Formats: sequence, structure tokens, C-alpha cells
Amino acid sequence: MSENKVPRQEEIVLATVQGKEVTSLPEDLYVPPNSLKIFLDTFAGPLDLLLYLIRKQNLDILDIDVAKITEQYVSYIDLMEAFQIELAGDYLVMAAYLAELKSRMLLPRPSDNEEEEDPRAELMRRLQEYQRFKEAASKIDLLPRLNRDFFLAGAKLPEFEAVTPIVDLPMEELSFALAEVMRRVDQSKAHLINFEQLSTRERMTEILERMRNETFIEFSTLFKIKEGRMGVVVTFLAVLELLKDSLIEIVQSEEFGPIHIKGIEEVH
Amino acid sequence: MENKLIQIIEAALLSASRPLTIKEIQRLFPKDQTPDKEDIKETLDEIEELCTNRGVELKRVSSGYRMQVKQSLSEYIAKLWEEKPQKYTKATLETLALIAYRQPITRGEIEEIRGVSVGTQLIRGILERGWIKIVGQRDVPGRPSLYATTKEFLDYFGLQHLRELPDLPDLPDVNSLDMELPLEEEKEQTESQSELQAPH
Amino acid sequence: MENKLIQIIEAALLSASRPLTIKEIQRLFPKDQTPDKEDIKETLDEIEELCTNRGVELKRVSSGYRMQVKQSLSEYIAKLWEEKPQKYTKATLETLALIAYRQPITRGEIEEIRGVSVGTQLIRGILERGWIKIVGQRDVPGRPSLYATTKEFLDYFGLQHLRELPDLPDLPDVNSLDMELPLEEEKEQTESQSELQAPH
Repeated sequence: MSENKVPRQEEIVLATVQGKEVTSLPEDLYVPPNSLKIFLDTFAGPLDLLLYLIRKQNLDILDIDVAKITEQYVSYIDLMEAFQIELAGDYLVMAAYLAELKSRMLLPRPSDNEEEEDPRAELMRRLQEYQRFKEAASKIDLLPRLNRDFFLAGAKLPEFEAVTPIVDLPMEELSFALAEVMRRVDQSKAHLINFEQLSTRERMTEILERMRNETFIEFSTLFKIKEGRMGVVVTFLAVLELLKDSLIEIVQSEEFGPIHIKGIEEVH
Repeated sequence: MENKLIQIIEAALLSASRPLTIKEIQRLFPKDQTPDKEDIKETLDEIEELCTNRGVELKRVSSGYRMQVKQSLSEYIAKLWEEKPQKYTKATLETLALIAYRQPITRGEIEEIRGVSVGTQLIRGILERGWIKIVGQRDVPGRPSLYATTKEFLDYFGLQHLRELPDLPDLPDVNSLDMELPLEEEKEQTESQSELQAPH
Repeated sequence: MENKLIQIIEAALLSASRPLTIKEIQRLFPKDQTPDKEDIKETLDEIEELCTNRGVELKRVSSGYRMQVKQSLSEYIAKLWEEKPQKYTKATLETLALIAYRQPITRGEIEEIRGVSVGTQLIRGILERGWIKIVGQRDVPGRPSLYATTKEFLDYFGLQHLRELPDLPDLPDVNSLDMELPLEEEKEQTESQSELQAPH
């Protein structure tokens, strides 16, 4: 299946897992090589993955072949690691737990001790419990939902004097709010955010606004001598920033002719 | 006058953009003209009847009464909405299911059943959506917050009570390890689930 | 069938939250069932008549038809809006802050930084407050709107320029364009700019 979708893939060694070269992905789960991350998005967690593997083998949750499931589970995990997908710790914890369970299954169980529980019991309980809520979740997903399956009715308000007092917003609250966002961003380190000077941001907005009325603006008219050197720098940085964001184009119809900036053509 | 009562209540329901309780409807009137509860209920019944031939209907949801487009007409009305309705991830739905069926519940307890850690962002997202709220702290070390669903959650699904949620599947008897599930059913379920899982 | 036409059109008008043109109403129907203009006009007349005893009425405005609450009922409806002022939510504050400090910015970009989705209603709320406006569209698929703050926003805080907003001392200064110029000059410029910007 995967070979058909990705031509010539079988020639390439995708990864080395436990000393063996992997040239194709497991057949029952097609994972495009570029987006192995889908793997983690497809499954809501290790229990979800385990349920999937159990179903694939037409097994009963209540009679799991621990060795087989463990082997499959671990091979997925290894593959992910080989692709340097950062695995959530929960997946690794489960792998360790399965390995331990597998070894416990191999130990001979004293037959005279009837009290002893099947080593799989704990896992099976968890899988069952999880499955209940997994099913409940998909039922909830199918419930009729506002703005998807049904819509509210409303009418325009008549005119009346607004009595609602306007809520006061102290300025500090605004910067606290931003500091809070930034603190979170900083923690996750997922984004690097470059805060340009606010004067530049402000100028960007001004230029964009002007472009709502004028399609072409002569470059030189953007600069105001009165604003001094700093003003020129700010305007110039704003133009560069807008250019970088592909919000404007710079055009010059003839050599040494006037330079214009214009908005990116709208596609209708 | 009675006619005017209908008009006022209908106008209020159509302009509130949220469900209204009978008390809230009473408060629309000047103090010396407040209609009593029974009158309002009767009028609501009348409005409901008048809706039979109309494109909208009166619905009772968790936090009150609201007017909504008849669901049978949704296919037409959906065209007015350019924005696609938000899809929720499995993680969000599972977390929501756990909070709905097991409330009040802590994040740790959700994680235990789901077998995976639940991100702060996920919880914050559902909180901001107004679907869950913190109703207390569990009296264990760390005093973790207890989450429960809100009326808005029920409103969103057009429900009046939690008990109208689909039944939570039963837990099979754990001790009967040799119990077999009917194969047919299992297959069906696998299929419908794989549909849900299609990566977007 | 005719009865259904009334229902669909009424439902559309009541859920659109903006006036609809006859063409827009036609587009609600599948191509092979599009009612013609005359039919729609007739149905609109019918709806208008049926409204006589209702709390809403059909109005023709420049951009189409819409349903609105009868003006005569406004004294009652106004009560609905007499609520206690609600404090701004964290979500609103953070969104506003990002627009202020990071403008022009799209909703998607705000969501990316905040890590949670930003509701349409939230944005609409800030737009209605007059604090932000759309200054363009980003040239990417979907052409999302770019938001920026307004003069009213600055006025509200008694500022003349965005740069007078409080600094954020602990921001990671990633790529500091070397903008530091002598303080003197900066002062001069502030003055000359305020002169320039006064009329608008």
C-alpha cells in the first residue's frame, strides 16, 4: 500500500531500527514520510494506539496476546524515534510497562495459587475503561451542535439608548496580559517572536490604511521631512517589514522613474 | 395587551442572542406590570405553537429558552456561514467526555483514564470556550482543580440536562476474562471510528 | 412546498445577522431548485404581512432585507442590555494586547501565539468597541484580515502614539534592530509627529 503511494520508496533506507534497516513503513498503517507527526495526532495516546493494534489483530481486549502486541507497539515507537519524532513520555512509559508485562507473562505462574491475578488484568481494565470514554467522545462528536447542525435565530435590535456602562480598562492590564502571553510563549519555546519597535508597527498600520484609498503611493511621499532622521528610519523599516510580509509590492515602471508601492492584487 | 405580551417575549428571545430564563423575561417589564410566571409560560407555549409553520422554533435548553432555526432547514442556512465549524481533536473530545460523565474531576484523574498527559492549553481552550468551569479543589496534596461542565456546554448541544447526553457505554464485567464480544458489533464500531479518525 | 419557501427565507433572514439580498436568498437553494425573483418577492411580502402580530418586522434597507425588532418594543428590549458591566476576559485582554503590540496581525497569528483559538465573537466584540479595525488582508490562502488598533484605542488610554504604551521589560529581544538613537532626537521627533498627525 505504502509502496504504491510513494514511488521508489522501497529503495531508500528509511531508518535503522534495532539493527535492521527499515525500507518501508509498516503496512497496516500508512504514514507519509514527511508527516510522521500525523501518527501522534491520529492517536489520542498510548491506550488509543494499543486499542488500534488489538483491533487490527481482531483480538479481544479481554484476551490480549501480550507478546504480539508489545512487539508491534514497540516497533511503532522505535520507528518514531528513528525519525526523531519527539515522543510524548506517555508512549515510552507504556512501552516499558508492556515490556515488563511481557516478561511477567513468561514467568511460570504457580498453579496452586488461584488467588493470583492474571498479570494482564490491570492493562485490560485500563483499556476497557478508556474505551468507554473513547466511545462516549465520538458519540458527543456526533451530537447536533450549534452553528454546525443547528443555528440560532436573531433579529436586529431596535434603536435604544445604550445603558450599558462601558467597562474600564486600566492600561497596565493590557501590558500584563501581553507579558502573560509572552511568558507562556517563552516557556514553550515554540515560537520566536520578534517585537519590532512599536513606532514601526504603528507606521505599518498607517501605510496599510492609506493603501485602502490609494492603489499606488509614490514612495517618496511616505517620508515627511518634518519627522527628521528617526522618522525616515521608522518609515523605511515599516516599508521593509510590509514587503517582507508580502503586504505590499514596490514597483518602478521605468529606469530612474518614480518608485511606487502598491498593495498585493486582490484575487476576486 | 395579551397580544403585546407575545410580541414582547418573542422580540426579547430574538434579540437576546442567548437563552433567557422566565425570570429574565419578567424583568423586561416595569415593576408594576410584571406578568406572573404562569402567564409567561402560557405565552411561551403559544409562541411554540405559532412556530409550527415558521422557519424558527422555540427551544428549551439548559440555561433557558431560545429561538433557533428548525434543524430541518439547516442545510439551507448553513450556506450563510462562510466559516467552517470548528473540528475538535480526539484529545479535546475525550477530555470533555470525561469531564461530562465523571464531573467533578481533576486533570490528574483525566490523565489516568486517558493514559496520556493533558496539556494546559487543551484545558484552557475548553475553559475559554465556556464549556467547563472550576468548581473546587480536591483535598489532596497540590489541591488540584475540579472541573465540571457548564450550562453553556449543554446549550451548545441544545440539551437541557446532562442526563440527555448519550449513555456512557457499560463497562464489561472484568472478571469474566473469557467473555466474548460479538464480532459484528466490534467491526461496525471500528469502521465508524476510523471514519472519525480520518486526518484532516 | 410554498410553505417551505416561507420557512426557509424566514429562517435565513433571522439567522443571517445582516441584510440579505434577493440574490443571496436564491443562492441558499440547490441550483435546480432556485426559486425565481418574483417568487421570493412574493414570499417576502407574505412574511411582512405575517409579522403584523409579531415582535419583529421585515425591513428593506439599502443592502437588502432584514428582520428587526419592532421599534415600539425597544423600551422592553433595552432592559436586556442593562446588565452589569462585565470585566474583560483574559482572552480579550490578551488578544487586544497582541493586536496593539504586534499590529498588523491576523487572527491565525494571534491564535498561534496564544496557543488557543480566538472566537469570532471575541474579535467582533473588540471591533464593536471601536478599538481595532481591519487594515488589509494578508496575502496567503483565505486572505485573512489584518487587525490594527484605532485612534479611539489610543484616545481611550490618553495616548498619542502606540510607542507610548508601556514597555515590556522582560520580552526576549530576539532581533533588536539597532534602533537606539540619541534621546534628544527622539523627543524632537515625537513633537513633530504629533503635529503632523493631529488632523485625520
